[in-house]
Amino acid sequence: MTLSIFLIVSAALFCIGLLAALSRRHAIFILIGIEMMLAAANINFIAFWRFAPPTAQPTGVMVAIFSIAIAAAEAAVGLAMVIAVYRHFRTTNVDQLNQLKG
Amino acid sequence: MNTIAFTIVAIFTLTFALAAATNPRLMHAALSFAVMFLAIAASFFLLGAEFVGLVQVFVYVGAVAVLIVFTILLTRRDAEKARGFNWSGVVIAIAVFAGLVWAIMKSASVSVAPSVIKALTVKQIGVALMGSYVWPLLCVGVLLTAALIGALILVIEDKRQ
Amino acid sequence: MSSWITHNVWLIPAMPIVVAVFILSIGKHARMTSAIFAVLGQVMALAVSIFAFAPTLHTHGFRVVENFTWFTFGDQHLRIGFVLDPLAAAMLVMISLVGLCIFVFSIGYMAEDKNFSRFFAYLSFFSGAMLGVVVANSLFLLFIFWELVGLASYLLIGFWIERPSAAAAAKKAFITTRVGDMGFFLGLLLLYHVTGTLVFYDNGGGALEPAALAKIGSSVTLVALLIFCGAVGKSGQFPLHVWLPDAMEGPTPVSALIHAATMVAAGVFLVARVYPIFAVGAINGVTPSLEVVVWIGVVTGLMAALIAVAQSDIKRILAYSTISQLGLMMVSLGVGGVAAGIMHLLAHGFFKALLFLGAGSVIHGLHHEQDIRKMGDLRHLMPVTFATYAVGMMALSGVPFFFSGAWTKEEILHATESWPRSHVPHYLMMIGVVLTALYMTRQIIYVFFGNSRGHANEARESPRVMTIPLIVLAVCAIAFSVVLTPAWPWLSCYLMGVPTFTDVHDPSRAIDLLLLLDPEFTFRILISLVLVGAGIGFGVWLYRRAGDVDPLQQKFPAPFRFLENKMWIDELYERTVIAISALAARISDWMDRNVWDGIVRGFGFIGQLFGAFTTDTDENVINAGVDETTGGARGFGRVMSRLHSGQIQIYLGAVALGMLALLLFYAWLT
Amino acid sequence: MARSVDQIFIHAKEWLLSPLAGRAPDWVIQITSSLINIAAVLGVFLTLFALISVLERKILGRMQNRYGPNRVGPFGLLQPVADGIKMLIKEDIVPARADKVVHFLAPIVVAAAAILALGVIPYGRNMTPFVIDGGILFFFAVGSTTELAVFMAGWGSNNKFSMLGAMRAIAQMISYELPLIITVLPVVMVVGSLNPDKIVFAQKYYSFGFVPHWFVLTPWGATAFILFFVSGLVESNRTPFDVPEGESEIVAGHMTEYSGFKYATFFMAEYLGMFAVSGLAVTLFLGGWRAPLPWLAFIPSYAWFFAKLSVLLFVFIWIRGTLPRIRVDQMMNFAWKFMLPMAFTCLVSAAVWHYAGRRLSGWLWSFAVVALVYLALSLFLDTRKKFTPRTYRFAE
Repeated sequence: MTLSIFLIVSAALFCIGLLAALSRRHAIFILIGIEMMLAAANINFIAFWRFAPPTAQPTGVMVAIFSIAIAAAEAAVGLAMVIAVYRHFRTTNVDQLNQLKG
Repeated sequence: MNTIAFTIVAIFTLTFALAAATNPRLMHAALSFAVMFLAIAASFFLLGAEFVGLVQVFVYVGAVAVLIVFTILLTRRDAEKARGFNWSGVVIAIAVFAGLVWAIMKSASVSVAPSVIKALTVKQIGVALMGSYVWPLLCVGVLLTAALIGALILVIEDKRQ
Repeated sequence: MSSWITHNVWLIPAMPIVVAVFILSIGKHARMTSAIFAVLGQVMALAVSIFAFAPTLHTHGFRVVENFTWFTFGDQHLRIGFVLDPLAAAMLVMISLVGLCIFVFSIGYMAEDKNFSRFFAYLSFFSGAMLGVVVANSLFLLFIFWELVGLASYLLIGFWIERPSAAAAAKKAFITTRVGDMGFFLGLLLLYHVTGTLVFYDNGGGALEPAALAKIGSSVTLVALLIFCGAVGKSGQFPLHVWLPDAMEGPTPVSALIHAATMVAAGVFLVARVYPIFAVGAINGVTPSLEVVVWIGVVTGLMAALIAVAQSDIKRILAYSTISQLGLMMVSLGVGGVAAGIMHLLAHGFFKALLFLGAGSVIHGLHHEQDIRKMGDLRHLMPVTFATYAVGMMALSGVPFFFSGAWTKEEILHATESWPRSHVPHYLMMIGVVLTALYMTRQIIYVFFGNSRGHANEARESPRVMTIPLIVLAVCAIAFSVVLTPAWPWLSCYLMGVPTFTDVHDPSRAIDLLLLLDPEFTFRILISLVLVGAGIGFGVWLYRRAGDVDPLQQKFPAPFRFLENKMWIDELYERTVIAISALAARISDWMDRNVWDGIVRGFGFIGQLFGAFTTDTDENVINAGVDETTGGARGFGRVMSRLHSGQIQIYLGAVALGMLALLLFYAWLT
Repeated sequence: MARSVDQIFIHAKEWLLSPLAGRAPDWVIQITSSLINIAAVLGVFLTLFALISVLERKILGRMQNRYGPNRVGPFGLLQPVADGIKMLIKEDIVPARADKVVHFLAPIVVAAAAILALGVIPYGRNMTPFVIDGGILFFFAVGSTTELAVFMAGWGSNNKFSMLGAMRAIAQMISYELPLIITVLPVVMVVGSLNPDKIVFAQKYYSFGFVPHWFVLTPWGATAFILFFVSGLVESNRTPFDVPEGESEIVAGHMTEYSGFKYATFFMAEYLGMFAVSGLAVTLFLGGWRAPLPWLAFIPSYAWFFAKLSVLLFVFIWIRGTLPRIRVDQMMNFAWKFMLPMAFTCLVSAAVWHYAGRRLSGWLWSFAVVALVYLALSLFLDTRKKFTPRTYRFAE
């Protein structure tokens, strides 16, 4: 049970998150993808905290906690936006939401 | 540390993540997303950070999953339409994964055995939070309030119409 | 009363000038009033001069000075003033008297002229200026009046402006005198620089007083010679005499007044006035500047006399005679006979004016005919003119005893004889006297004797208004000699400011007739008698049967033509000075046109060049460059905008790829 | 003697584990011990569920001056067996275009959540099935999954009523989850740990010889207990707040399309939820397995725990029998405008109580704070809200 395995699992999770964000057309899936990526990052933090030599302050854990809090806030705002976009454009299909094109 | 437990949990996480990413049915994807977070929490338990696991479950499964599901509900009209699935995303994801794995494999210092560590108690976390991390805690508090109020304003329907 | 006049001597020049201004202002048609006023002005001037002359008789070395500061400039004070001394007083009387006669004469002479009043304005303006020259106590004030005199002569010579020859003559006169005046002005500046003051007599501080003279030191010769240039220019001495014969273009009274009596005399008067400067450092009366004066005088006198013999125009003969006489005066001043020179100047003023007016009445009678070869046998037709003209001729040629010219000429020859440097001037002057007698007899014979030629027979006697001045002048010419005889050397002593011989020893024997019998004196009279007699006799013998063609011309045609053409001096100047100045003008014009203008145009060209250069660089370098970059920027912009497709997932994919690239780069690095 | 009786179950467990102790690897032992614990918990609570289901009907009957079910077995005590068999026999109908997977999973998740919550509560001295440092947090974390499960149920049955019921249930549970957690905070703050054993341990002293240090006896403790209890009612969708499956309105809420065994699981999950909440209430406020009086300590700890539990359950049932159902918006207002502020005041008064030295003066001060806020809220909360015209919004 070495750290690298944890890292590989989190990398895999990260890539799956990326896959979700990149390939799914639905707006919500992008958010889900992002949440996955964040979760992968958390796993890394905790893994490094766990495998690294013990330190006075549980910094890894702290960062993980804060990142969870922030991710939650981000998810909330993201979903609110998706709803607002849906109300305005009547679609959540990401391809059609390209009004910001240059 | 029991590798078996870890492998099971890892498998669970990845399968449900894949399900969440690729499941054509929206609701199933959202639910598998929630289950995936349960699995992740389990992996945190294995890593000895119960508190984080619990918080993870509490926040993600309890709140975010519900939010996602509600959002799906609110935007149900076009949920049924079959959505395309562009494969370039997949290619990029695989490439990135390969890159990361290469990076991990390359750095020797990473493959180290878990250090003996006494269980992390909630008290320690409390002390740390209130001690040197009190400032970030306040900021996160403010951030969360602001975010939620913002989300509310975004979504609230104007009753005056 | 008289003391008041000595202190207000400036009134004398002021009156004629005021009258001149008044005449000019009352317009052209008030002919008679202008004439009356002019004459009145002259009479007033004469009266005041006489009143001023009286007090100067009592004391010896009389001098009253009235100085004041004209203006101060920083710490320099320009002082000018008026002086009354025997020299000035005598000149004042002579000028005003001669002026008056000429004014009266010109009333008749200019009767038919349409610019009658303007003529009289100029005449009175001239006489005022001349009087000013005489009484000026400061070289600077003298220079001012000197210039006014020059201006007046220009206006009068060129009075008949419609005749081109008159205008040219006026211009020539003015320019030639200006050349002399330049030298005078430089002298004035140098004097001021050296002595610090220009006033002649300033109770001790004046330029002519010993203190200042000591200060002049080494540059005295230079100062004297420069001032002498002015005199040469104005009095028509050798190099600058060419303008005088041409000045005859003006009306005859003008010639009489200006070119006989007054203006030409100004040069001699100037030398006399500034004599102390010339005489500084004299070794038994000889200084370098005086030597120069002598030789210039000798050359002028001899040359003019020779030319006069070959002239055919009545007025030109008199003009050259004036030049010759002035040369004589310069010689007398040069050799130290200042009183003799001044006395000759005064006498000459009278009889030369007389001759000119006589010539004027002849011309008037012959309806403006001036060529003596077309005159003759006028003694019966114009008896008064003939008589007065004969008196003038006798005085000029120096017939002894009764005529003023003789005595002064005598004095001058006596002075040149005693000149220590050399006796050459003495002998040359004797020849001069002979030649003078010769050309005067030639002229009188041609005009009044012999058979009448041309329209001579229609001549009529001039009106009384013209003959009276002639008579007055004739009387003066004769009476003046009384004062000039050595027997009663009153005038010379008066002029020199020296007590007469008799006053000192025996006041009772004021007049010493016995002196006449003195053996040394009689020898001098005998010599002059011989010279004049030879001149007149040769002249009578030569010209008695003279026809149209001049006998001398028959005998010596080449030298005669040489003299008749005024020794080609005019042509010489034409080729040299004028040619040079023309050349200089052309050169400067060329320089200006090509060199300076070229330089300016060159700069202009450079400017144009630079302008052209900047425009086309701006055109195709900068603009083109800017267009390129903007085009490139727009192109790049378009490319980038396509990249921004608005698809979120593309962005995320790009991010991922970017990360991958970094990873690869990192891999490549390690 | 009392000790041995008290620890009887623990010794039983060790006895069971003894054959494995020597030989098997330790993870096997761990698993078997946790299995034993799970079996014990399930056994106890399923029997309790059965008992309570019938008792509830009998008590309700009694309250309504009638007998409850008394046909099946003596005094109707075998009624649950009958119901069980009925449930199992009934046909399990699954709606045609329902989301089969979600429909099937929903009851399982709900039951699992409830059972997990039970695993953390200390039933007696050393009788906490799973000792987790953040036990309380675990309880709530698991509690929060029930909302998702309810939603799955509502969504899975593809029925408007069930969907609507699910929405209501979730809204209700989310709104009351906040007060539920915040009321627990003072106890955790005072005790200084999230571990239920420590909390029970902190309540073991007696002041003046006979007054136990139960948190419920402190002013903030009392208010917190009441608030906690009410929130518990709402969490488990019990009577006054059983709006989701209000029979008269929307059939059975999110459980409409369920029948047969799935409905039984839902039913069971509901009761287990109730047991969990009241169990936690007992641990936090009523001194857990502590005897009320020092000299009563001889009675085994689990006895005390289950006594207190049964008291609370009786209250549950009692409330069910007496209070009418509350309208949804009233419930929401009550949650956000009354419960939340009061919960925060508990927190403040607990702080005042702690810093005033935990003695009598502290008691008075904290009482003053709570009373003050209660009065302020009751005055200013204008419950007679003038109702704006109701606007009906239908799901698009």
